[in-house]
Amino acid sequence: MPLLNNISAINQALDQEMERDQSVVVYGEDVGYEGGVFRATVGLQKKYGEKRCFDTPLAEAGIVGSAVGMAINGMKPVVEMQFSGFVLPALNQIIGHVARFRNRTRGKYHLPMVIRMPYGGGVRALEHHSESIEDIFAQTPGLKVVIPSTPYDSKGLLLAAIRDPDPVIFLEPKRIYRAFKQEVPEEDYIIPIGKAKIVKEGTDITVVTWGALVREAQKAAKVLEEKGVNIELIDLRTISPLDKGTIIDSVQKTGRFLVIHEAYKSFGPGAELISIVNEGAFLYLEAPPARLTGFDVTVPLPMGEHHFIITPEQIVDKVMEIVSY
Amino acid sequence: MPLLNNISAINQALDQEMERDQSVVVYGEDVGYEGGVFRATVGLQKKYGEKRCFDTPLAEAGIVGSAVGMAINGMKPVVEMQFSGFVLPALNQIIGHVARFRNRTRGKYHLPMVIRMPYGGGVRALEHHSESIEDIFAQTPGLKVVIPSTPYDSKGLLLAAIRDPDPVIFLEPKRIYRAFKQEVPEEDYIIPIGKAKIVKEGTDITVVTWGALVREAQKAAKVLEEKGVNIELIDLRTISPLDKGTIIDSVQKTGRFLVIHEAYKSFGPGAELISIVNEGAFLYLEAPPARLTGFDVTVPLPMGEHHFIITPEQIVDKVMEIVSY
Amino acid sequence: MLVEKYNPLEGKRLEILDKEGNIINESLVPDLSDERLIELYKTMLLARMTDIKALQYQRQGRMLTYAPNLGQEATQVGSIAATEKRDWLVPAFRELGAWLYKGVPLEQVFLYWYGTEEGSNFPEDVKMLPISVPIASQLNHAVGLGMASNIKGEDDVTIAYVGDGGTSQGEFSEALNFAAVFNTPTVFVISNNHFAISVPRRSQTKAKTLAQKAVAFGMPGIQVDGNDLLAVYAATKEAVDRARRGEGPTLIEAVTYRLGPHTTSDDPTIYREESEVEEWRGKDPLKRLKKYLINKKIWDEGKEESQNDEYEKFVNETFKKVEKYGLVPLEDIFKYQYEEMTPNLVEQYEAYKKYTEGGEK
Amino acid sequence: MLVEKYNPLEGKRLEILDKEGNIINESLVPDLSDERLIELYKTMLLARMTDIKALQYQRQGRMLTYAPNLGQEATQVGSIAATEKRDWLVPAFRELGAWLYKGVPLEQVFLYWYGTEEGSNFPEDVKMLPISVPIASQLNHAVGLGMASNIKGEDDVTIAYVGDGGTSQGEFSEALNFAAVFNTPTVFVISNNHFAISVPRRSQTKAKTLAQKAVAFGMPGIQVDGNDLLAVYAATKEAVDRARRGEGPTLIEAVTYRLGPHTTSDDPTIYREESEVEEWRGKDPLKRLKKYLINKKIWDEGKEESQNDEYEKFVNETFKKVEKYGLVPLEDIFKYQYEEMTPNLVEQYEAYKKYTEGGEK
Ligand SMILES: Cc1ncc(C[n+]2csc(CCOP(=O)(O)OP(=O)(O)O)c2C)c(N)n1
Ligand SMILES: Cc1ncc(C[n+]2csc(CCOP(=O)(O)OP(=O)(O)O)c2C)c(N)n1
Ligand SMILES: [Mg+2]
Ligand SMILES: [Mg+2]
Repeated sequence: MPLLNNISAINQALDQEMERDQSVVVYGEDVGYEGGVFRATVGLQKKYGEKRCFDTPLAEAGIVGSAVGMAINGMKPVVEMQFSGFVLPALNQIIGHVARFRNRTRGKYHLPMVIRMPYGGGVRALEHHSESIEDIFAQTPGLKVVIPSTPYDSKGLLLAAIRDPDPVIFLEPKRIYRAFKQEVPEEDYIIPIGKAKIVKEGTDITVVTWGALVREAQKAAKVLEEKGVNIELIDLRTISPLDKGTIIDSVQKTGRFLVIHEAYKSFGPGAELISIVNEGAFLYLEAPPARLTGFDVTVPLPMGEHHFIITPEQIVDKVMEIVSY
Repeated sequence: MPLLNNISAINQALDQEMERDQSVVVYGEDVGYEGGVFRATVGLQKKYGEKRCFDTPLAEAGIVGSAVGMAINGMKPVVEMQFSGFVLPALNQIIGHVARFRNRTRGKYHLPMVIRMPYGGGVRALEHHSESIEDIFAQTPGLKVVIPSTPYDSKGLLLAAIRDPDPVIFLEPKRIYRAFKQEVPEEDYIIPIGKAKIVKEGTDITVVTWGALVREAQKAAKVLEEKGVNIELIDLRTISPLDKGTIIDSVQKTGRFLVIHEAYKSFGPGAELISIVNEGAFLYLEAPPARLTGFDVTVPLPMGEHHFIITPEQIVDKVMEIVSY
Repeated sequence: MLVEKYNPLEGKRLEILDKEGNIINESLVPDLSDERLIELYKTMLLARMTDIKALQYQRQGRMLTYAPNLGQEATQVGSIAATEKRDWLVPAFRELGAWLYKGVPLEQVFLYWYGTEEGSNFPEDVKMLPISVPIASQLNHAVGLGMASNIKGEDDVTIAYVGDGGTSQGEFSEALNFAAVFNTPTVFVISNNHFAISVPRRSQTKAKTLAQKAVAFGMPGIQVDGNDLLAVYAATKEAVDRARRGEGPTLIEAVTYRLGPHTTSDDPTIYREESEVEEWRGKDPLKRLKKYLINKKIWDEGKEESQNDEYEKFVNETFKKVEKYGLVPLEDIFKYQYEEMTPNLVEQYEAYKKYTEGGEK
Repeated sequence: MLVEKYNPLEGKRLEILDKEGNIINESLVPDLSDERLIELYKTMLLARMTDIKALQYQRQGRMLTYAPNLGQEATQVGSIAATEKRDWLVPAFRELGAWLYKGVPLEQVFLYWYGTEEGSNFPEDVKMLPISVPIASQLNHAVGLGMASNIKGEDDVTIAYVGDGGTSQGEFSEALNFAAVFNTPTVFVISNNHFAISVPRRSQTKAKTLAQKAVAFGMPGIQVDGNDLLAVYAATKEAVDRARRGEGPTLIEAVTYRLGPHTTSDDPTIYREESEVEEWRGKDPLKRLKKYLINKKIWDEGKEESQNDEYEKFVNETFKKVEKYGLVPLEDIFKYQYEEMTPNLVEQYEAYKKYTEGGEK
């Protein structure tokens, strides 16, 4: 099996799906001729022509809004927002329309479309290039929100997203676009949306995270093992709809819970996870379910970003705090 | 003291503050000549002239974006979004700029501005006219989010918001614009932002809510009293920054917790409250902290809205469930 | 070509029928058979009757919000008539005449305003998008429909509507720009009815015409008398034909007037003079077409009366059916969020069903 | 008036200095003293030196992202030079020449790109907004500044910049529309450098010129040779004067070319031909002004060389200072969210400080 990094896995998924399904079209700013600023769409215009992979004018609402029309008229658009910070001009389309067409028309129209975007920090970037905004999408009924953490998942989840009959927000942790490689099967495969993955079984505490932080948590897990603490690590994979079952089962087993994310703490996604743990495993809890998250401050620019980034050491310390509660 | 409803209290606050402070300007769609579709700004253009109270073209990003410039150049703009559903085109400005100017410039520029908008359901309205989107603002560092529940609070909180040196999102529960009247002092007074109000002291359970649901909870409280259940009812008043102290103190006393809101359940504001209760009062909890919220479905149109609206009966039943846990 | 002869920058406006129903531009009279003319006039009559009755129902407390099309019938019917069944209709929210012509059952129109999502679940073969409440946001959908048509090599045209107020939204410009860049088969119709709720057209933009906004996108633009069915039809027909031939989008500004309130919750006397409304009543698009049809001897007062009686009955009966429709079942508010209800939604739905059925409530 | 003589719809473009540095339009040469000309040229030299050095630092791994202004110096310096100190500057993100002229210390420019918010904390008296990363969203801020000036009765003008790509954003149109409606003293300068990252100008819009977009807002618009400092100055000066007199906003399209990469993370060879770049090098705004100044006998190669030496030293020294600046203290990331830290922020700050100081990390 070829070794791929995340960005090549995404590229391969797009390529194979465009090959398989003529209705898939891929577009956005710099997506066509250049192949994307991160090269996620490289080669696609050459292979499938300008009709199916192309550049657009610089207007995110136009990109998403036109994708709505495309999806209604028989296409499966996979559009790119150059960075998740630039999806904001398209929120009127996403929250106001993309999420609502099926319900608004009681099923007459539905939108098989994917909105891809790099998200998250850790790449020492300019303002608006480091945010984690999964929560805004997750709280919107009608959207699905998917975040891969490995090349294998990137391909399998993206293929699932494109084939999903409902709109999927596909958030790509840009920090790990090229951070590591993994064997990725050439064949077609799908990872189901809505299912979390138990990355590592354990007994002492349930740790839930997603995206780039899965790797950091894995590093922490090793250190913790040496300290005699055995964490159960869950990669959420899908933020919405949440796989409550997997989480609750795990907490019922371990009695302790930590959610880790880079998004802001207050009113962030971790709060929802703590709530469902309360709702589903209250009597099993041996310590308060906890969160390790970004601070409630605008993501700092590079010279201050180190304060904001969550490290394996912090994870270790936080887990130790909870298990010794 | 004159009896005012919520909308007149808001109108009075705007009027008195425009009188007191020449830098206050009020604008938005239909805000000037007509005085607003809900009549919140009625009479202001006549009294203060077209320069200080005026209509704009139909463009929410333009309204909020220009208010940013206004605030930097010495004014205190108080702008209106006609309904909270129509703030979406302005989210790029609000999340991307309004929340960030102070931090971005390390204090060189800050934005004393208020964005008012009617929000919430229960008025049998068209699509996009009934949403509760406090969470999107609450999760954005740099914003304050305020929601009044009475005419007295409407005036006092709005005056505080206008005088606040930081941007305030002022969400007005449109369902109670004219639902009831209350004595409101003519004089100038302020209700501090960031402080919750204990509406009713109690011993059995802490119930937190805000906006239009405070009244419903008060109704429920009466019924519950007859059943021998004494709730402590807290009106949050400010969603962000959260008054954690008041909530945690209360839960430490009562041992039980319910948050009620009309916003969608998953990834909604209630999740944050449950999380802080966990963080601050875990050992005091006698039952899982719970939430009674809107479903995770797009707010239904009028003929289905009754399913979505939270009633005093539901509050009573939910409280009974928790206290008998 | 009309778009060349009627350059909005030269202050020109396409007019064919004057307000007395006389042809002022014989050479431009579009090729519409008598039957077609009657068909279109009848659609206008039905739209008007619906508006009048809806306002009555509302005053009787039987109707929720309603946005009447009154006075704008020629703009809506004249434009949609230039399209074909296979073409797409993308409405703003006030194009009753166009929807009826397109084949939306009146019952659904009422269901929509009555407050149920079923009102937007149009029959299979009606290629119309639902009403779009966020102003101007539907225009990008229209462009996307056309982008898909282009990719598929199909020659369906999309006609999309927006108000004068809507032209100030950023998305208006994004959509027109995309349409021009991707050369989509889109006809944009601005229903310039002089108001965006209380805000008059002159406060919306300093541009002399809305048609000239086309210049910003390198697209042809034309202003027409929106109360003149023939002018609206002629301009739209040319635009539709061009679009179908692959020659790209057009912007049409139809100058009309909203004779009624913005919606049933609006009181227009606050912001405009009765004299202005009176003046526009004189330019009523129905009166003028009626005179033309009577002059042509293909219509008369007797026909008008019996047609109106028929429509009144039809509208009343339809509305009564709608009133019996009743509340939306609980399941429906959960069922259409996704193709399959998520486990979370199933949980919420089941719990609430049990709760309400348990007699606890 | 230039805006009348150079109607973009007639395909006209204002040019004064040809690429050999010869005056082609004597009557339009703006009234700039020799000293002023030298001052402006020097600003261009400093901007260029900064760009060149920054790219070097970046290759040496000493610099994060940087967006060079290379090739666009005349557009930036020529326009800002037509404003006064009391006027507002609202940048996009690539107007180095304008910022330096406006009085932003080079140290802060570097601090910005180096990745700290202090880089946007300009000296008290520099009336410039920070760089705006979300494309075109700064334009509404510019309009708001002008609305406030109007309300206060002050005659400050605001000059705002946007790229060719930025003209496709909805907010571009909203801002220009507001400016025209509220008659704000705003000068909008489009730096049409032919690219939005890899996307060429021709893919951005079907409009022949970007200047003609002004028509959509009932605003004057003019296209100028953006590599000709004199032409840019002349057009901007007229616009600034009009704005100051209360005659409202103007749109100026300056046609220029980005000679360097989009930013240091961009590889332009992927999407454009070297021959095109070469052609534009021939139209270099510095070379051309230099020839003009030499012809005028107020500049020579010797001065050029020593000035460049001085600037090179200055730039190097400034950058070294910036490199010593170090990391942002923890407190700073909390301190500026609100005027006063909220209890929640105090809690987070204190806890983390304790955690890191406790040696646990
Ligand atoms: C984005 C957005 N902002 C505000 C509103 C509230 N609103 C509904 S209709 C309307 C006026 C629309 O004016 P126009 O586009 O001229 O259409 P008309 O009502 O005249 O048909 C406004 C402001 C809305 N629906 N969407
Ligand atoms: C809203 C938004 N979308 C996308 C981006 C990413 N981006 C940064 S610069 C740029 C191109 C800008 O082109 P142009 O406006 O012509 O300015 P130039 O870079 O040529 O100076 C893009 C797409 C952004 N910053 N903001
Ligand atoms: Mg209108
Ligand atoms: Mg450019």
